[in-house]
Amino acid sequence: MNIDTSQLFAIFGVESLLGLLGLVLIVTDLLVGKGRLTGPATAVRTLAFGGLVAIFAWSFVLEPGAEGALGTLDSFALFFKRFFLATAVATLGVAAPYEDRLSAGRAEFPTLLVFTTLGMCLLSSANDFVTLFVGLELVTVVLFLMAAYRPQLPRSIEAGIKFVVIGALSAAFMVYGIAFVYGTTGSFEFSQISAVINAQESLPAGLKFGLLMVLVGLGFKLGAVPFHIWIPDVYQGAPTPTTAFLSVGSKAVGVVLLMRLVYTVMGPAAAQWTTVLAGLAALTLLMGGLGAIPQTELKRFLGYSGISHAGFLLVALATHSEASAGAILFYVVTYLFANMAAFLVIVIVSRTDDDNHMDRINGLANRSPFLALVLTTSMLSLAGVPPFAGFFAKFMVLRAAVAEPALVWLVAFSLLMAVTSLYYYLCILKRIYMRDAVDTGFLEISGGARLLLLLCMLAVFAFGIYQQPLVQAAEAGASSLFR
Amino acid sequence: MGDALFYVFGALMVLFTFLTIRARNPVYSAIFMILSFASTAALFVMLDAFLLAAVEVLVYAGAIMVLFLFVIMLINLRAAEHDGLRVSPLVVLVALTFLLLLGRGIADLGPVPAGANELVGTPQLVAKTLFTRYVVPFEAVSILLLSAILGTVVLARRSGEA
Amino acid sequence: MIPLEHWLYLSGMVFTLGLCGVLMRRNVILVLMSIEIMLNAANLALVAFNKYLPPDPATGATAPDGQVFVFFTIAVAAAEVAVALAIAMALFRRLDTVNVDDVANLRW
Amino acid sequence: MDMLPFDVNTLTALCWALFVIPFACAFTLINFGRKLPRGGDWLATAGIASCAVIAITLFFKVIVGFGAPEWAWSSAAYGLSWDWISLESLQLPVGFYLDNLSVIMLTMVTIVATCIFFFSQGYMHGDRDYPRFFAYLSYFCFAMLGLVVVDNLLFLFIFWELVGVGSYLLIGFYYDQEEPPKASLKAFMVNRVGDVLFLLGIIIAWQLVGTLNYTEMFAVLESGAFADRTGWALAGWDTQTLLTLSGILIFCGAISKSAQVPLHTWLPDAMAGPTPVSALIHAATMVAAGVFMVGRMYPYFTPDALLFITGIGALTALIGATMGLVMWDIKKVLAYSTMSQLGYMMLGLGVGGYVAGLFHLITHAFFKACLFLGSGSVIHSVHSQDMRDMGALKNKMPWTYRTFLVATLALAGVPCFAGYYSKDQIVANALSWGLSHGVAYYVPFVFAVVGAFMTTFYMFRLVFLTFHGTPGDQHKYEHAHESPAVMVLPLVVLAIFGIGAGGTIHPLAEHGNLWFNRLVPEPASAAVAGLEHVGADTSVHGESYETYLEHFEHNLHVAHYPALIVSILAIVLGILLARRMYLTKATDPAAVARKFGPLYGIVCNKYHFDDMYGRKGVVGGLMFMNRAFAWFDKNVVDGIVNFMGLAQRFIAFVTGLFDKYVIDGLVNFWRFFVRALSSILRLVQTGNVRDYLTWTLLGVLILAITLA
Repeated sequence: MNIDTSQLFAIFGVESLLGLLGLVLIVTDLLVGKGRLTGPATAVRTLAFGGLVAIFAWSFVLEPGAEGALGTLDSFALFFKRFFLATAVATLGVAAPYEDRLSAGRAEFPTLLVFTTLGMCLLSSANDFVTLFVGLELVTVVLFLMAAYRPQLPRSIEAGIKFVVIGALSAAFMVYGIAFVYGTTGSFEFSQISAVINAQESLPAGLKFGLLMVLVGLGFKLGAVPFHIWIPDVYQGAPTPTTAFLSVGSKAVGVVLLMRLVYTVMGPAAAQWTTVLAGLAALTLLMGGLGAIPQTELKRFLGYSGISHAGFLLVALATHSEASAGAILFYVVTYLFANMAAFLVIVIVSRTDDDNHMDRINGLANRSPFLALVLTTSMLSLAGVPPFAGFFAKFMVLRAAVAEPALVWLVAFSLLMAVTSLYYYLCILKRIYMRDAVDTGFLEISGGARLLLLLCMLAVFAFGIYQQPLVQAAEAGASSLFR
Repeated sequence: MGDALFYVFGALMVLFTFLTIRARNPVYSAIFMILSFASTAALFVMLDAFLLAAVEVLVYAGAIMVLFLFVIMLINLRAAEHDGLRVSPLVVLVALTFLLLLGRGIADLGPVPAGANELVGTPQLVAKTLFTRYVVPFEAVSILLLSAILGTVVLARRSGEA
Repeated sequence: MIPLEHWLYLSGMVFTLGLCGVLMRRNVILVLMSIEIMLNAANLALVAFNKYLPPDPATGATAPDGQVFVFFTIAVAAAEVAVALAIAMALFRRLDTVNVDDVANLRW
Repeated sequence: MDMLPFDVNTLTALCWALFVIPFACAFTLINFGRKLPRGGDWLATAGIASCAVIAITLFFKVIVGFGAPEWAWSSAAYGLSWDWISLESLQLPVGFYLDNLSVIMLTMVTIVATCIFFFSQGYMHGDRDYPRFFAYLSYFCFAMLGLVVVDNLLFLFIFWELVGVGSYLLIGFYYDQEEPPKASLKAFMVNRVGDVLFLLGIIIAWQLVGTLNYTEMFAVLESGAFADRTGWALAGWDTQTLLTLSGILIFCGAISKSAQVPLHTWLPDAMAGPTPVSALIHAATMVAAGVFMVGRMYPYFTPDALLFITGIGALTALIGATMGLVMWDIKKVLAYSTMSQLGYMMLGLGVGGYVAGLFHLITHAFFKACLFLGSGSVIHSVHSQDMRDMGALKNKMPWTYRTFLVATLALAGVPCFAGYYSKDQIVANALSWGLSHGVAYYVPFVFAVVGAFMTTFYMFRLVFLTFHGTPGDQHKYEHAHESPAVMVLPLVVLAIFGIGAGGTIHPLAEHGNLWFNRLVPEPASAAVAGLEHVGADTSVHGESYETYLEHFEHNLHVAHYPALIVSILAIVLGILLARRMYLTKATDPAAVARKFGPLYGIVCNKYHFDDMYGRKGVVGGLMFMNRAFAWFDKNVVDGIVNFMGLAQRFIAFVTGLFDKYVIDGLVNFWRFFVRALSSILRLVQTGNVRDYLTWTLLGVLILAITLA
């Protein structure tokens, strides 16, 4: 088998550039100002930011369609590559005000970020299990490091160790599952596996077992019940930029792979799993919803909120239609903006003492009306209140789900949980507007952070009021999955 | 003859694995684990995966286990902290159910697997596949190893050091 | 010749033993070792499956995909272990323990 | 359709102006309010006043210049709609829709709002957040006007939510006090319960009809060309059931927004907001939006859905009125009265009185706003909301008293006042509904009459306690004073509307000749309660559609005078009883209360609705569950674990017989068992990673078994 290099770069252009960028960052770190803390960090950060933005911009030049044995660059893959690049840029933005807390590792953080982003982009183009596994491990292992990135802090290490144990175990299950899928279908390639699956009347138990084990591995990424347990702990313990990246990037990795597997690989055979997926969706919504109520720690709270969002994504996944796939793509983008804004606000308000207790945001409206407005927008969008983007995302998911009469109960239930979740989002708003500030210190917001916050807020507004371009992109991405 | 060897090494692998997880002293665990991996390497040979057998011994039993031993020595646990298995009924239940499900899966593998084929895992053959069909994941692994190095260095640094 | 099922039963037993190790040991290093055992069992299954797959009709030979995958697993496992042990070392240095049960401050 | 009172572009521009002006005012005030002279109140007032001018212009153009009741204008029909989303799979154009109903609604909203803006200048004077108040108020007007002019259900829903946000902000305006933040949260939450059901209804309707544009929806209903819903048909749902189901779900939105039983509990609490807010949002406009929406969607409701609406409306009318009887807080009385009147409107719509219900919506808005502002004027003057602190205020506040009295008479439905014409129509419709359908269907009529009696009673109780008799608190009485002109003038304007909104003062005017009846055409289906989409050959209660229609018309005619006489009797009775108990004190109210002992208690406790939802109910239950699990985890589990540890040592020490492993196993088993119990409940978050793994794997296995 010969490989066509030009085709390879057509498909993996983004990844190649990211790899290059990472290497450049390492070299820069080594060359610039040895022995000083801030010099290399600033250089690396600026370079990483510029590089990521450039690659992100360049990704819009790319045309979907290139497809080869080694990978695929359909609209779906391209959509997610852009998504992951945007996530990485936003995470760098969240990390900037946090940088002094990363102390010794501040120069390496952007490099690691670039490398996980590479893994994520690779995953969105994967069309065989080998690439899937290696890409997933690249993402996961680097995230282990980023979670334990402040080894002086007990909670960061705790997050790291829990994440490692759970992540490594899920990887082991995944390999085992892949082995069974391989053994019962004779290939690692999605297209061939799909052919074997859909040629059979009923799936052999060995293949089912293998697929289930693979889904277990992906379930961990998505954070769906019963794989959600690690989320609150790791979110709480990890450094805030890592948490931000985890909450959006890692979840999206789960989404992108589950969509590939369920829609492309399993295809019509996945219809038998609808009920189970629907049940999981309901449980996930319940866990996320009830778990968030008593929380008093911001990041932990957002962890539970993330679980219930995973529930909504599962509702769409259970629906198994092109419309629902489009809804998922729309959903993750709105989630990206709302979540990143929230995490950046957390970084800013906890600046003085690194404490993320909810008291931090008490009376925020008086301390910084701008931050209060941003956080309000983001919470309302996460809660799904119109006219913010989150509302429309939920609306699209539910509209797709209603087309499936068997899922009406699930739609009703998810609406019920949406109301429940509104309760705790409103409690946050109450703290912002109706409590007196615990901490009255000056909140320093750098120009870059202000810009990022503004951007996120505008996006949440804009996609709530005018969705056309995003919906169009999402639908294009979704339809390429079903071809 | 070949069949008998399978059962011998299979039994050894299970035995050493069991000893690994139940030994109270982590050092013993590590040594049993090396033996378990050596048995696996022998089984790989029986499956004609010669390159992998060598890699298994070199990387797994050699490099990875040395790393484990190194860390165990470094941490130097007090003997009082050694503990064995904490058997709980729930875990046993989970393990047995898992085994049961696995058994069901193995009993029904579908039409695809046939009899043993002529495949021999020579370095040439494996390398050819690795560097053509799987060149992308191969590059990704190199990035993975690079970031692992980068990250572990950061973690190992004491705060304040550059 | 040994039937494929026997290979798989062997790998399944080892995998389950590894799982028991993860769930029943408190020492984080042992937990990591157990996970390696599970990966190793999965590797055995992969190689066995590869040996028992029919040849590709086009080339007349079976591709060594499963063996290549094992190659990747071993490489990834090495990286994973390095990172995991680094974090375990950090844990030991900061909290003076390697016991996973002692690390339960983040909860509820 | 071809002739229009305006050219198309002008109409579109006016529609834009109607909601863009208030929004611009809100935006300016929230950002620069503090820098503007007088906090920018003039800007907000000018903004809403210009909206009122636009609305009144439209109104006169529609009536004087045009006058055709069938007039309806949809910008989409003239190609003036905007593709909000336009994809193969998803089409969502949005435009404006105006007809007589929406023009009347616009006029009412803007006039009432203008009065209230003026009133607020006096009432809120000196408040530290004065500009913020006007900003919120303008924002609210933006959302409310947007709600009226859009041409599809989804956008109505979006504005509906925006209105809710405005209400949330304004109820919680005094955020440093204890009550308002709680009340605002409650209002928002309760509304969301209805709103998600509303949303579900919208989604189902979309699935069923294939469009959300009003005109197109009704066209589909008429032609029966429903969207493809093979999946649904397979699942055994027929069109009629789906229509009823989605209709009821859509109405659920109105249940919460218009404070209908059982989601009414937020309305009395919402009185924690400033009084002008209560007048604007919680009496005249927002709560009426539910009624407006039901009117808009009227042809969509099947007879079964309308029956549901009737039932809810009748219950609300009665329950609201009974609760109004026992309140001492002047604003709470008015709040329950509002709730009861909204029930009347729903009842009217439900029994087929499309015109009657909507007419009452308009007249009620004027006099109820007047009542609220009047109470605001009183509160402003005596600094108390308790009626026991008031009394004899008519001497001190003559103009407030006069306007208040006029509005009270209008609310009671005394002939010649505006409320009389609309309320009487509702009662007549309810009676004719009973005549048409049979004995059991007289219930709404009975509820309506009893409600009318109670309404009169509690309103005159309020008037007598507040303005007549002797001062309840001498000190407060002495400091009471008439409010400034900026507050009194709006009262006068609204009181004039309280008389004039009926359009006539002839007590025996034919219903068909009233201005509203002439302007707002009944949808063809109204008489038989939304049977249009079922087809003309459908039978109703064993009669053909045609016969039924004739009977209904006939019954309505028959019902007019009996209904009128009965309701006037109820009113007279109510006034006399109130006079006897609270003015001449011939009967001791306390004795009456004692006589009705338990009943009185139930009513005073607001029928325990709040308990059902609050601390003792749903929310409380959730919180309690959470706390219980936490407590269980912290105390019981740890306690048991500790105890087992002790027991283990004890047994090992005393007997030395047990192998350490056995005990260990037992303890572990017990720990796992108890933890299992509590952890499952307390979301499995023990913090121990091995437990996490075990539980996750258990979940996986259950999953595997389910799938296998």
